[in-house]
This record gives sequence, C-alpha cells and structure tokens, in this order.
Amino acid sequence: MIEQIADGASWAFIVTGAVFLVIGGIGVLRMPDVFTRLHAAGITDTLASGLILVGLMFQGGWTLVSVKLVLILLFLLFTSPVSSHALARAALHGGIRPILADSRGK
Amino acid sequence: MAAIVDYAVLAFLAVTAVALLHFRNLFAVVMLASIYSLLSAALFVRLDAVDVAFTEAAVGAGISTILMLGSLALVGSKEERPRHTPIIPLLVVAVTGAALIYGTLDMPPFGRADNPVHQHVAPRYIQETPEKIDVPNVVTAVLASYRGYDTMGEVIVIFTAAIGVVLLLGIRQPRGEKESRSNEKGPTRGGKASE
Amino acid sequence: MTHHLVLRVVANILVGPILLFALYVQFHGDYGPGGGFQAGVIFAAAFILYALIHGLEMTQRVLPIWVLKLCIALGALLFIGVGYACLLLGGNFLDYNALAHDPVHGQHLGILLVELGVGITVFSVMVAIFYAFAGRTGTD
Amino acid sequence: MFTAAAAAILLTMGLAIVRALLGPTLYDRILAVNMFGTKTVLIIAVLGFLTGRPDFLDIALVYALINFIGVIAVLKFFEYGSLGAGRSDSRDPTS
Repeated sequence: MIEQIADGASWAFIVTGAVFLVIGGIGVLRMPDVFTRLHAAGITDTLASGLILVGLMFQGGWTLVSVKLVLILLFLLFTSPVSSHALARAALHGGIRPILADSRGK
Repeated sequence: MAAIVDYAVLAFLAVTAVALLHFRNLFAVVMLASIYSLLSAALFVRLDAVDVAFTEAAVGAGISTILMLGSLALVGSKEERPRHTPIIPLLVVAVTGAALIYGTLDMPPFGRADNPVHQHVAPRYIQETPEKIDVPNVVTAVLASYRGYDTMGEVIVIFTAAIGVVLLLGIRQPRGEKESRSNEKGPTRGGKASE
Repeated sequence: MTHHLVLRVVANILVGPILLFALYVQFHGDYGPGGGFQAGVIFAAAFILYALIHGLEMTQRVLPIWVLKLCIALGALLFIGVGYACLLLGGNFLDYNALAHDPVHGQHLGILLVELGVGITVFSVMVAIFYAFAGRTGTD
Repeated sequence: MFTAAAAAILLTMGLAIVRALLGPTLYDRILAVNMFGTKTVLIIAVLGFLTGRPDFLDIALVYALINFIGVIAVLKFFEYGSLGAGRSDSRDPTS
C-alpha cells in the first residue's frame, strides 16, 4: 500500500518536473533576450530540478541515497539562483539592456 | 532506454566537438569545452567508470575551465586565422581516423566477459582484493596498491607541472607591487602582455 | 567581486561545505568513488572560489605561498616516504604489507597515507597554478 | 518513470546546446552552460536510478558544487578581465 503511494507520488513529481524542464528548455530557445531566457532557465534549474529530485527521493526511501539527494537539492537551491542573479547583473553591467514593452513597438 | 541515453549523449558530444572547431572566439570555445566535459562525464557514468566520471567532473568541468579562463585573460580571446590551408592536416586526420575505425572492426564485442582485457590481471585484482587488501572500492585498491608505482609517477608528473608553472610564470604577491600599481591604475582588460 | 552581496554571502556559506565534502571524498575513497586526486581538486576548488570572491590578496593571507610551496613537495615526499618506510620495514618499495603486523592493516594504512599524499600534492599544485595565472593577469 | 525523466532531461540538454551554439551574446552561452550543468547533475542522478544502482550520487553532488564555481569564474572574468582581482581594485559597480 505504502509502496503504491510512494510510486504514485514520485510519478506525479517526476512527470511535473519533466514538463517544467521541457517548458523551460523551449523558453531558453524561444525567448527574445538574455534576461527573459534567464527566467526560463531559472524554471528548469530550481523548480524542475527540485521536483525531479523529490520524485527520486520517494524511490530512494529512507536511505543514504535520499540524504545525498537532499544535499544535491540544497546545493542546487543555493547555487543556481545565485548564479542566475550574478549572470543577470553581469549582463546588465556588460551593457546589455532588457527589451522593454515600449522599445519593441518601435 | 539506457542505450538511447548513450546515443543522445554521443550525438551531443559530436555536435559540441564540431562547434568547438568552428568557433573563433576562444571564450565560446572554453564554454563549449566545459559542456564537452560535462557530457563525457555523463558518458563515463553510463560506462560504470565512476571514478573517472568523478575526476572528469572535478577537473574537466571545474578547474580546467577556470585555468583556461585564466590563460585567456593573459593572451586575449581572439583566435588568429590559420596561415596554412587546412587540407593536409585534414587529410592526415581523416586517414588516421579511418585507420582507427578500421581497427575497431576486429575488436571483440564491447563488454563481453571473455574479452582479452578481462582475462589478463583484472580477475586476479577482483578476486584478491577482498582478502588481501579488504577495500570495498577495487579501483582505489588497484590505483594505490597494485599500481602504486604508476600513481607515484602521476604524482611526480603533477609535481613537475607545478614546478614548471612556478618557474615560468612565478607566483606574485599582490601586496608586493604597490609601486607598480601606482603608475598603472587598475587591471587592464584583456591583458595584452607587454613585450 | 565583494560588491555582489548575494554572491559573497552564498559563497561564504558554501566554502565550508565544499572543504568538508573534499575531506569526505578523500577518506571515503576506500568505500565509494573518489580518492586523493578528486579530493585535492575539490579542496582546491574551495580556495579558488574564495579567491574569486575575495581576491587573491585575501586568499594569500589565508593560504600563504610558502605553505603552498611546502605542500607541493610534502605530498610527493609523503608518497615516496611511504615507499621507503616499506623498504626499511623489510618489504619491497611500496609494499604496504610490511607497514603493520597484519598485512591487511598494512595495506589499509598504506593506501590511506598514499592517497593523502596524492591529495595534498594535487590540492597545492592546483592552487599554485591558479595563483600563478591569476596573479599575473591585470598587472602586466 | 525514470525513462520519462531521462527523455525530458536529454531534450532540455539538446535545447540548451542549441542555445549555446546560437547564443548571440556571450551571456547566452554562459546561461546555456550553467543550465547544462544542472541538467547534467539531474541526468546523473536519474541514470543511477535507471540502471538500478543509485549509489553514485557523489558525482552529481560534485557537479552541483563545481558548476557554481565555474560560472562565478566566468562572470568574474567578464567583469574584471582577471581572476585575481580583489577588494582594493574593484571597479565602481554603480558607474
């Protein structure tokens, strides 16, 4: 019984994560400039990765594997928003301006 | 499914390698090289070479990217166009590659238990390690104990590399050059080395 | 990069765990993937992160150059020293069985020391190369 | 389930490679490499489960850490033109 619940939960988490991954990937390809692409990449880095890792944790159970997964998740949650932030800052500093609503309509 | 992962990763590797050759901007090349080593580490995990994947993760993706960036800061990030036509090198590489591929045709199928590779010393290492060395990770036992001489040689090679770099470039203390900083404000971008 | 507040805070938090993880890789190499080489690189990566955020000058206050030069030789000497210790205790060069009364214990001790030597050398060499490259940039 | 996850990750990796190849500005390439790194962490984790031996997550852990350092190094290279710049020679960021 408990196994079915865990399986169902991990299916749900992993499939949701996979959907977000693909959405983010398409976004990275389709968005018009660096800052909006960062937005799309951010989804895959935190939300999708988090969901997939949580889904894997349900499969791992109460073992060292899950502990390592938690650590990976923690590190990812620490590092990837920070590098996104630093990247956005560096891009702005490097002279790239975001495309705004009034600059697009000419 | 695992096979599909292999094919996909290999295809990505090929695309990245071609792109590496194509780009003239060395910075983009460093970025792509980082992707390349990430991919090859994923491939090593698939091949069960976990220790190699570990090394590739730590060295290829991390440190070597940083060191390459460090050298780009010294030499600038623009690659010169080659002066010679690439026809002859291409020919040599193509012939060598074709010969190597021809050589693989005679190789035994990958991963079969009775391949010559698995007949030489590997069975002895695997059978003896639990009783003689009692280390769960056989790779560590082979590297540090059975092949201790080889590892010592590697350490000496790394040691020599450090001696070479320290002798050629020298490690400078940023504080010791106050006077040189006074006539040159701030770091120069791109770092054109003065002759 | 000290004006990046977010970056600085997170990097300061991360340096400790990275060092800890490097030690785990170093001394857990007998049981799982990893060993001296990987641990040395990860240990060096922590210092490089620190140098990237706080500058070379601060890092060299934490890890002075003379310590580094000492460590480069120390690791290699430790490795070779283990070899000679085996020789003096009656075995062959790098024959760890001679290190302890029980051959298996000797092997354990030998592997531990040798991996430590590899780790120290790799760590200090990586940081030394980084120092050499980063210290030269911008002032020439 | 792991198959679905692996397929999605591979697809995203492919899209990231395309972005790294196209990427008009250098920041796009950095973005793609950063994204690629986290996807590699994921694919290594999922591969462990896919092959039924999830003991090798250490590698994924190393990646999560090393990738961050790499990205920081790249950004520092861009902002300062050197990797060793410190407090005393930081440019005024507000200018």
